[in-house]
Amino acid sequence: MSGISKSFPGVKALENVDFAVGAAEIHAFLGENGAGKSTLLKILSGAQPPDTGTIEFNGQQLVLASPQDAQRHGIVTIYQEFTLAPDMTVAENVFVGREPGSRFFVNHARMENETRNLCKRIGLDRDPATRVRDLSVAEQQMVEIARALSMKSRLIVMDEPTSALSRSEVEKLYLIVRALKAEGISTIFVTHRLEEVFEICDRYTVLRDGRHVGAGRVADTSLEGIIRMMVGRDVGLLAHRQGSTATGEVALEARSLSRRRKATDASAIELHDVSFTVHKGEILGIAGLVGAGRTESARAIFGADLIDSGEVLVGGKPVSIKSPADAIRNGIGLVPEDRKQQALFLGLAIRTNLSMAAHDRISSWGSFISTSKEKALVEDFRKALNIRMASGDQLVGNLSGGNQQKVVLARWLALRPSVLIVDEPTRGIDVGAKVEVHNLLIEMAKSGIAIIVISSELPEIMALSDRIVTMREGRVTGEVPGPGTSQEQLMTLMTLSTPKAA
Amino acid sequence: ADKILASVPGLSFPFFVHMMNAFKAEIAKQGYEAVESDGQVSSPKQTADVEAAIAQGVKGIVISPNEVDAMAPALEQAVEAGIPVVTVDRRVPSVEGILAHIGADNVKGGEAQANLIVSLFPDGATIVNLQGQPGASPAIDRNKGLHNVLDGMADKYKIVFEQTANFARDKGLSVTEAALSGLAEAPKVIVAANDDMALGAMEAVKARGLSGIVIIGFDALPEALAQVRDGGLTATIEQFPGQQSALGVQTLTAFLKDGTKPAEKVLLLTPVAITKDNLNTAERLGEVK
Amino acid sequence: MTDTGLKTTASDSFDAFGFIARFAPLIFLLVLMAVFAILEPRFLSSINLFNVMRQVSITGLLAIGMTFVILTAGIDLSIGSLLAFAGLVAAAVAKGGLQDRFTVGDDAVGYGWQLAALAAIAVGLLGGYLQGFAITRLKVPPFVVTLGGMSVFRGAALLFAAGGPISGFDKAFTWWGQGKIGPVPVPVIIFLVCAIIAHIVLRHMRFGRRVYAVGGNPEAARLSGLNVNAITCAVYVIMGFFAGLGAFVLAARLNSAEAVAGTGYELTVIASVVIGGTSLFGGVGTIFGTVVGTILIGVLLNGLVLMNVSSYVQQIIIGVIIVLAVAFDTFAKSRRKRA
Amino acid sequence: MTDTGLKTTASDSFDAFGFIARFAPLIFLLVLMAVFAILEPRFLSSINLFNVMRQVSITGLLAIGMTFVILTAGIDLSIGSLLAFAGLVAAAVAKGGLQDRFTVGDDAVGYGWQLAALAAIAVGLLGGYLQGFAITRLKVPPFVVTLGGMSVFRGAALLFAAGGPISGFDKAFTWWGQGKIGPVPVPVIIFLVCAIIAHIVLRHMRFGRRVYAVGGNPEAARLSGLNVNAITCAVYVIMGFFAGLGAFVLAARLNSAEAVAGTGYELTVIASVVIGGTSLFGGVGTIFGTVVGTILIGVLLNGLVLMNVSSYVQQIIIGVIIVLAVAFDTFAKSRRKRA
Ligand SMILES: Nc1ncnc2c1ncn2[C@@H]1O[C@H](COP(=O)(O)OP(=O)(O)OP(=O)(O)O)[C@@H](O)[C@H]1O
Ligand SMILES: Nc1ncnc2c1ncn2[C@@H]1O[C@H](COP(=O)(O)OP(=O)(O)OP(=O)(O)O)[C@@H](O)[C@H]1O
Ligand SMILES: [Mg+2]
Ligand SMILES: [Mg+2]
Repeated sequence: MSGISKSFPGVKALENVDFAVGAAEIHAFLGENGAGKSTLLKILSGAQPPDTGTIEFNGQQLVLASPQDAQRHGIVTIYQEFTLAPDMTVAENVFVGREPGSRFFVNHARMENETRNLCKRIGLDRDPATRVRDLSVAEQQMVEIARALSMKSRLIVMDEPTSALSRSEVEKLYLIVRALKAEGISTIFVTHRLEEVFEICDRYTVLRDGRHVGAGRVADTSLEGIIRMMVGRDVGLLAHRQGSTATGEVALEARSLSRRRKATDASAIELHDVSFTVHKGEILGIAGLVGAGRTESARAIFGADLIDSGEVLVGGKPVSIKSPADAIRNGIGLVPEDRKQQALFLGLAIRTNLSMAAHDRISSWGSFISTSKEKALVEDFRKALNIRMASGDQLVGNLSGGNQQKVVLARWLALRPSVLIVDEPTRGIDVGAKVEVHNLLIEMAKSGIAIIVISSELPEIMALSDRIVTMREGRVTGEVPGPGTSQEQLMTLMTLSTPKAA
Repeated sequence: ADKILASVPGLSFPFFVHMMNAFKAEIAKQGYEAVESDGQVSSPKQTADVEAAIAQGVKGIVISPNEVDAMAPALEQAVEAGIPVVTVDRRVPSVEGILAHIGADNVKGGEAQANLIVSLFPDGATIVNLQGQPGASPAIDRNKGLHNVLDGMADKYKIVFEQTANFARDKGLSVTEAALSGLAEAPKVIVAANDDMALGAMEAVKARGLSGIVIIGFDALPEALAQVRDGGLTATIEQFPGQQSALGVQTLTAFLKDGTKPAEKVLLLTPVAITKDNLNTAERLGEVK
Repeated sequence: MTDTGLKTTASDSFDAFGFIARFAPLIFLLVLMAVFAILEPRFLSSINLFNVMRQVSITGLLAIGMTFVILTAGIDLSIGSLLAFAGLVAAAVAKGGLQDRFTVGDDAVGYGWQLAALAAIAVGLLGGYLQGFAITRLKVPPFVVTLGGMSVFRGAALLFAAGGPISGFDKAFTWWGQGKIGPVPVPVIIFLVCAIIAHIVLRHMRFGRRVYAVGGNPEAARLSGLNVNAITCAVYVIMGFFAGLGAFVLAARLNSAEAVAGTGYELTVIASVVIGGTSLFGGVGTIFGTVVGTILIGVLLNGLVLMNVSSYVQQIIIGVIIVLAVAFDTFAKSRRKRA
Repeated sequence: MTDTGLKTTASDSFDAFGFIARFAPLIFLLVLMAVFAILEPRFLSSINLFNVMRQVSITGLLAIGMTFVILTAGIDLSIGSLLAFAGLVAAAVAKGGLQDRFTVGDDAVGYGWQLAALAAIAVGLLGGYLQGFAITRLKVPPFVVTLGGMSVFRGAALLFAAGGPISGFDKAFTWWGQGKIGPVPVPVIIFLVCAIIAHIVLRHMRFGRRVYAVGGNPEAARLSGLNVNAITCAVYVIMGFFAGLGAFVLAARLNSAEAVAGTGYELTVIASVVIGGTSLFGGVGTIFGTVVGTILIGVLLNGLVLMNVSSYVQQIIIGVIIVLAVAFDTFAKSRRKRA
């Protein structure tokens, strides 16, 4: 691809970008949030036309008018945003638009068989006739991968395939990508987990502000070098806590949270006697593989899902939480794992998004919103969290992922909670922003808030937590101190099937 | 030419289309320009049309109100603005200054249907009554007329089935079908509040292969007249809408031209039941081939 | 897609909840029929049941088309008007013009039912296409486009026939609405044949799967290489086809066509489709459900009339039962939600 | 992080696209008025403009309520029926019962306009609450619940008044529909005052914020601690309030109430709201837009009548213009989309 430019009304997303991928190589495509990676890849996959520039593939000039064109040439894409129809089955999603069968009719049996084989290959243990709605985020990501693999390809484009996966799935994906490489198929790999670049990629290209800023062999560079290219300055990969700020005072205790599988709700994740405590000023990490029940536990504490038994104690006193509103009243906040679906009002202004849970703080005369108080609130957090935005009246949907995440965090901080649960706080966020979010969590803990961090990235959990609780299949399997525990120790606990006292 | 507002309740009904055509023809004949208003079966809409006409400076209004009480305020406004108003078909008694009314009362029409039944079946009969759109004023009035006569002889004339068919032909058909299968014995008479429903009922009766059921419509539409001639329907009620309309316009223009007031403020034409025998009195027989 | 329901049933023991969820509308219909049968034994007479079927056959045809539309998360409010317009055009063709509008019986001159049917369907297809075009090209929501269409087609129908009806067709024409094959009325056969074809198209053909995909997630469908605009437009054309066919059958059944025909059909038809379990948000629904929903509304109307319930009370009962039917379906589905 | 895109809105010169996008409905309205003014100069006479305003004031009141409903991605098809029912109840209260239904003038006995207005509003609130309850508790989609409500309330209205109208109120009652304050008709004042209050509620009050939030992303709203069910239900109660108020004003204006009042209002009102730029998918829209949309439809109806366009052709023109107005709005917004 050469000389690619693309503007959206008011935004110049790409400016004269050149991008080249060799045969049989795994190519890392890097850049901060909003650098223009997805935009370039959408152009490559025919989903959007470029304003200027040309695409050359295997020595042939391509004009891609639609995704079909690209597929015809063997360019297959896994998009960053999920592209599944929730009420269709796994098999139907994998083969949508390319169903096996005769000219007009679909052969359902063949379609499901082929899907079953694909699923086995990538380690997705699900009936192909399951509705996608019933899958977890990670499983949906795997369906996307299965779909890409089901197409005849010469180049596979993967836009952040690992952001929803935990370590073991990532390993399986590595195997597949390497096998493809052996067959001569190239992969473009976008990720914000930079260590992955060094684990699997051959070459890299870095984009900054829609401009090409560097490319080369991965072997010839270092993590620091890549980060400098992306951000334009030096940034650490992870923040490191300077000692614990934990006090001995219990902020929240979960006691024997249980949720049974019901005949009517067969795929919901069970919880078995999940118990843990978190203290004021402490950061508690919860680690586990996909489907371990971490999100489920968090939602249960927050009142987003109802449980069968168990209780939650705040400051030592049992509280009854039947809805998120109850949780908020008791000083508990939750930053959900899916920003776009569960936290943001994309069509509303930053200001409105930020103050949504804190109307009490910005009201005058009872139920009127005071615009000046609200603006002051936004201004406070813009400074405190270093949110990059033009004004509070801007639509939140126009912010980059990292800044969106900060707005969500600000929403909860505005409430001054005593316990804040953050579920995958840095999913899809670039290195620079990730460190900022980490520092923010550390600052919050310092101010006495109890923080529970759920993350599929072990380095993140290990760097932040005072203590780590591990879970598997709805059970707590262990508890270890944060500092000084190795990744291997954690992995062992996360894959344990019977609980073991720490 | 000076403008005259001609307004009818709804131009989606053939009955009122005919009335409107008669208005327009007579208005043109008298040397005026017609402003056409379709009430779309809505009193607020017809009110708005009247108000727009007043703003526009029409010289006179000839109107068949959608609902007599609801149209009173608008006509009151017209009268206050010094615009002469003639009502046709439906009378608005509450407005004092209305120049004249020419009509054939719907209640009288319902009574004519009932009287025909009585004369056809002096010994009594079982009757299926298809009512018009619930709440609409012609539906209410026609039904009232029918009951005025028959309720007094309830022992002889039994209304065995009474349902609305919404003035619509498909409803007339389906409701009659249900009635015929719901009744142990076929009725002697099916009486409908308009011709459309009667024609629907006729198809249902034909489909069941029944004969000898008397079907009575209302409005004397050409299609119904053709059926009366050919035996599909027994009768329909003629209210002389064309004649009413022409008379209404004439009364209005006479006043406009030289201030002639009508001899009678209220002129009622008697509705007539049209059967095969007096088919030639029907106003729109000429449209039937 | 409810294929999910199947698999769970297959394995394990009998999945009662899954079964109820899948057949909720049918169960509701059977209960309703049982109630009517108890209150009014004549309800179950074969002649009455055929009546019901014949009465629902026209809204049923429309409901088949509407299922396609709603599966793509669309809606079509114009069908009643389009039906009236198509019916008048068909009638004019059958009568050879607008002159002899009220001739009765077989002596009518004209072009025969074949051309009349073609004309009705052509008008339907064209109307559907125009609306599909406005929805996909002008990007105006279906609700608005078809609301506009509702007004436009009604106006066109009134204008075309100058407000009056056209009636009196030959036997070959009316056979399509009034005839029988054996004991079964012709419209019922047309309805059921169309339903079976539509079922096959939606279940087993590529096009059908794509309709679900577009309704389930249009952006995903586009990125999967589907021509979303073409599929969306096609769905309104299909709706137009059924409006045209329905217009022809209705004209044949009533032996007349008029400009006010089909008033209010849009809501009855949408209610039928939704009662049958099709989601207004698209992506979920079956033709089987639509057939059940259509019959349910027909049974309701017929049963209440048969029992000679006051028409005022009827309206109240119908409103309540529509809500209850959908509530029952929603409740049954929520019970097995993630199964 | 690229801050591009952001800066353009804040600073820079005048943003023509943004301006057009923001005021697209108003621009469309002004163009339409200019066309009418050229074709028929009397259109701009103050008496005619006041006529238009008075004519739209009742649908305008309903449209204000409907804006709340549509902002939550809901819809209410029952408003016409609820209005008819509330109007009859108010009329019965004003007449002191159902006996003297047609007494004319001031000699009517009864309970005065105050109680009548309260009764109308109470019926509206109750009807709205029942529907809100069914939507939030039974989880039946608003389209279905209010379709049921449409039938139920119409039936109730017919049953309540045995099908007939109730008319003839005292001067104090009819003043609310027929009176003037200075040159301005009372219904216009009621409409505009309500619009201003609604604007303030939506723009500056917590509740308004929450309505947008629920419409924008109900799951996120719930997880932000909002009581989504309560807000959704409240929105239908508000709609009911306006249906009741509209019923009272309409009865006062026509000096009568009838069971068939308000037929078809739901579609006119929804069209007004959508033309005003409110999205049927929720979360986007303003009262200002709704007022403009309402006036646009009123101007259209009035202008065409004034120009003596045949009523059939009128229907065609109205349908086309509704689609064009929304297409223009969509187009204008797509031009600046993310700027
Ligand atoms: N459809 C669109 N309309 C307007 N602006 C857009 C559109 N899509 C992307 N942009 C803008 O283009 C820029 C590049 O976005 P892009 O999605 O390519 O970033 P990215 O590098 O993939 O970021 P991330 O790592 O967060 O996925 C951003 O400023 C974004 O807001
Ligand atoms: N009741 C529910 N409604 C909707 N989504 C749910 C519900 N329960 C769980 N999920 C989703 O299912 C997925 C699995 O949840 P779970 O809590 O078991 O996983 P986890 O340990 O948090 O793993 P991960 O977050 O990595 O998927 C999550 O994405 C969660 O959002
Ligand atoms: Mg991206
Ligand atoms: Mg999770």
